[in-house]
Amino acid sequence: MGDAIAFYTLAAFILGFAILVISTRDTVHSILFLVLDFLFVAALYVLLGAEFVAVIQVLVYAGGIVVLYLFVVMLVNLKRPPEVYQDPNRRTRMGYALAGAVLVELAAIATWGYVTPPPPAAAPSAMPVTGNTEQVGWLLYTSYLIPFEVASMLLLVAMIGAIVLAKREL
Amino acid sequence: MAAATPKPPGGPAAPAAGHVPKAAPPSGPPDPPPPGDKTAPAFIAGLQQTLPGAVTGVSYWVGDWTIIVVAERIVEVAEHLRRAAGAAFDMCSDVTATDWPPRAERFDVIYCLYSTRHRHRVRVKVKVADHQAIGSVTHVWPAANWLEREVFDMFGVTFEGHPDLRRILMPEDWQGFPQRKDYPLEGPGELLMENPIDWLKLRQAIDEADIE
Amino acid sequence: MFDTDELVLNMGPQHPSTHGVLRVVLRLDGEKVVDADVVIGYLHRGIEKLSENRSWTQIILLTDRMDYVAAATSNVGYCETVEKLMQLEVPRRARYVRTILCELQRIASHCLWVGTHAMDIGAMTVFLYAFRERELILDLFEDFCGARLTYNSMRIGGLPLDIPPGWDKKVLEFCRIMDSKLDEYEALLTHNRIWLERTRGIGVIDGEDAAGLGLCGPALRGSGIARDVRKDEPYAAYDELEFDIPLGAAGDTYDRYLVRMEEFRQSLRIIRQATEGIPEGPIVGKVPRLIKPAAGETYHAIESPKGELGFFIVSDGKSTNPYRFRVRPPSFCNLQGLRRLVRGHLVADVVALIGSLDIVLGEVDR
Amino acid sequence: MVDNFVIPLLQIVIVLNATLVGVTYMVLLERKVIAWAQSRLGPMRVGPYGILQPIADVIKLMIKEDITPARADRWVFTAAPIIAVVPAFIVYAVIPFGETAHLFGRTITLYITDINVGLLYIVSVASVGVYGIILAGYSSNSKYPLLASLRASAQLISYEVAVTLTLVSVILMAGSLSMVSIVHAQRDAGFWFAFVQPIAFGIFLVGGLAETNRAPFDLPEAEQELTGGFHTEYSGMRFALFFLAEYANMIVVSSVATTLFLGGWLRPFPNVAALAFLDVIPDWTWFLAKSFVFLYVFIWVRATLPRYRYDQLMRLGWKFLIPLAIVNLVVTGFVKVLAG
Repeated sequence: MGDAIAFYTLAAFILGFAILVISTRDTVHSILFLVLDFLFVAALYVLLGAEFVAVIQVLVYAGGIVVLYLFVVMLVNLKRPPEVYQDPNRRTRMGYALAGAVLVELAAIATWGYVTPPPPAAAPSAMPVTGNTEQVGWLLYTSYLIPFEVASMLLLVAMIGAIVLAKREL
Repeated sequence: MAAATPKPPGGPAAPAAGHVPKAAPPSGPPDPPPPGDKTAPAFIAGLQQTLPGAVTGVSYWVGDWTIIVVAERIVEVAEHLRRAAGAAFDMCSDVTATDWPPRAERFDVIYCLYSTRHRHRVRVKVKVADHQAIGSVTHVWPAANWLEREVFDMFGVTFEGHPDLRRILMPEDWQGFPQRKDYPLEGPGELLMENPIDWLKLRQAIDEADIE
Repeated sequence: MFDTDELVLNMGPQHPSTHGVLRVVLRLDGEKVVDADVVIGYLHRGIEKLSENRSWTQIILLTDRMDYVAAATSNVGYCETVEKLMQLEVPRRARYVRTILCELQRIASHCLWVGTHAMDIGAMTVFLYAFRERELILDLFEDFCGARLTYNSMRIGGLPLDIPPGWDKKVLEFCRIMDSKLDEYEALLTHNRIWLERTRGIGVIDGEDAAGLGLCGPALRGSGIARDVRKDEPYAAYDELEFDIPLGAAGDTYDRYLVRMEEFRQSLRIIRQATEGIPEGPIVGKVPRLIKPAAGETYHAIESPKGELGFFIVSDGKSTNPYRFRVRPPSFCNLQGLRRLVRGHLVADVVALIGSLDIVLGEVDR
Repeated sequence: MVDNFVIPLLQIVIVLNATLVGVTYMVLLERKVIAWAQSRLGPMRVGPYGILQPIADVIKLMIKEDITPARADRWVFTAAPIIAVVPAFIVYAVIPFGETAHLFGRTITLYITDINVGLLYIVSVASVGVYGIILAGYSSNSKYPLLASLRASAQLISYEVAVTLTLVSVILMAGSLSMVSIVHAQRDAGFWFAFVQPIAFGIFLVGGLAETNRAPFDLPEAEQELTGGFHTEYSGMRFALFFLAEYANMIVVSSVATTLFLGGWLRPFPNVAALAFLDVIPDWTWFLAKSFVFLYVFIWVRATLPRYRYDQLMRLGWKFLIPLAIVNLVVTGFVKVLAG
């Protein structure tokens, strides 16, 4: 019961802030709502008993990535009226179509999850380690080793690309 | 020479009445020629040879040599003095001016030069009339930039070819040239500071008088 | 969409590190200075104009107000110019005391410089150490003339007062203290890695450019040009004393720092020699009761702590005030070099460079 | 009820208040130590030897006029100091000041809580603190704070990487993320981690100075360059909050350094039985004494060193500290694996 109340309260906050993120005119305020959103998502993870993921969520998303967003937004001259940013070639219809597609996809996934029972998760008892952090580590380096390594390679490539783009005269 | 008509200065100069013109202001510096036992340094002779007609006089007083130069040729003279091996004046210590209102060419613009190689000094002087522009020596000595700006600011002497001729010490919108002899020592500036309302009234009165 | 704007940063006239009311309008690309416009005049009091309406002796106290951290030097410079114009002979004793005062003043001014320069770069302890020693010099000046900042300590033709009894002992005692304190400053700065990184290669200017830009004093000697009025055109008693002119090589902020630190030691050397060799005799030469130089003009320069302090004075021979009184302020000419020095450096270097030029706005604006 | 509610609440109240008092007296300590370094006396007027000076300062800051610049982003301007100060204080939840104390027949832990991701919690909360500085600089609508906040965000993010990497080597040594377990690991190992991880210790100290914006890395608030940096436009209580956050962060860094590298509440040489007589001193005293040493070093450094320049600071972080931390981490991992 308590968990349910906490969940729905948090979920309401997350949705509310998400709406504020896209509806606020001031970009910096919008980013601040995004940070709040991330913090509440982290709280949701805590509720699920995943402290490690919660802390990483705060560390990486709220503390790291969004700071860089803020960095960019601060440096862009926002004193110009929003009309300047209106792209006359913007394809509004295509945007709606894409949004619709995503919505359908989400609905499909939700329905699918509802009608089919979840596959048996790797039972915690099957792992030789206990504790949230240790379990995450165990899974990452056993079952999900290849996706993990692929993701890290991808990030490495992205990083090098960013450096090359930013520093033309190396 | 101005010194030929000595006049008693009328007691100690009353500073408060500084803007009252003194009786018979001097009409120019004496610029005494060098005495017989002094021979001008070699670079002055060199200058006279290389640029004939540019030097109108050479003066010597209490150990300082001064070359008086035609206003139109100051840039040539400056370039020569900077380059010539015997002169090599690589430092422009100072650019300043004096105002002698009774004279037709009322300003003396004075360049104090120094050579770090030969360790000698000379002053170059040109006579400039009001509203007459002279060439800027900024390209010869970058140091002259601000110094010429100050002369422009204080005396209103214009320098042609100066990269950035703006007022330097006075505010941008200042009227008049403070170091001129006819500029009062006290005046609206102070009144404006202390009592702006009175100053506005005074100005209105002057404007109305002008219109009538 | 991706064009970048330059940021215009207005530094001053109220800013902790512009040493008074200097204003520098910086155009920045990120933190890099693209261009700088140095705006002065906020402390302009019209000393030149004022002096043309004051009697010859009254001007001495106006010269105090120019370089107010080295007032005695300005006094000496002005008095010597008038003496040159009048061809007055100054007694040897007076010339020796003038030398001591000038050099004490140089140390006091350099103390203020090393303190504020280090403070600008973030080392705040040196600031208080240097002010502690400056206090000792101010005490010496107080003993000599009663004032601590604006001394009015000179008269045309000599000194207003003889040195008080025992003063020379106190000066020698001060030299002894100062020697060890200099090592203290240097221990904190000279070999400090951060200090080296902050000053080496910052604001490099070669000798020829520096001379052309009109830099003078330690700023010019830091670029390796041996130009010191004390040696080249000796005044006071400098021709009778032994001292060296420290020179830099690279012409960067660190060399200017080293030059000034060595000047501390050379000044102490001069003071020691002069104090031990003060001759007996009168302190004022034969000065006419009414000071009224014959018509004529002259330019005379002395080496102030900041550089070549020149006076160009025109007398019309008739009135008791100068017809034209012009100061060639060393800070003004040094400050002119700032624009050239800061280009391409970072905002943090701007304050280091302002400190390295050692300006006093009272003198820049007059 | 008492165990689950009253005692934690009491712990929180005590820790918060102790921190507040600690911060105010930290300011006095700093002024005094720097004054002595500079052959001055420091504050002497308020109370004997100036010991009431912090109280006077707090009162002054509280009653000063609180100014919001006309064109500031009002909401963000108000929120920024709060965002800066909250993370600085909630970090104290996981810092172990000691092991346990016996009071009124109860055994009370000398830490508010011990979560199994304690160290990560500290790092992540501290990373949120940077928002306070960035937003303060942005919302002031003034150029000096803006430059300062750009410097601050770059500096904090860069040094966070180096600091976190050193923490990972400590985690490898201890095998746990929990602060209490890390101290226990040092007790069981019989040595402080500072002795086996000297490089990590050094990097942590340098990074700690940078993370708390202390000299010689105090670029975001470099008075001589940026007229006060990100809090140029702040006054009164809101300025005091930034002040509070900075000093609270200093205490946090000292406490974390003590816990990770100097054995937390352990006495020196915890496994040498001959020194057992030292156990009469309560364990939290050791903790406070060790933290005090760090705080003193922070002040000492400030009195001695000039300030780095922005690009030099970044170069030091990216080209020296981070590679060194990575090498240290790899070596630690190898040694750990080889030693079994």
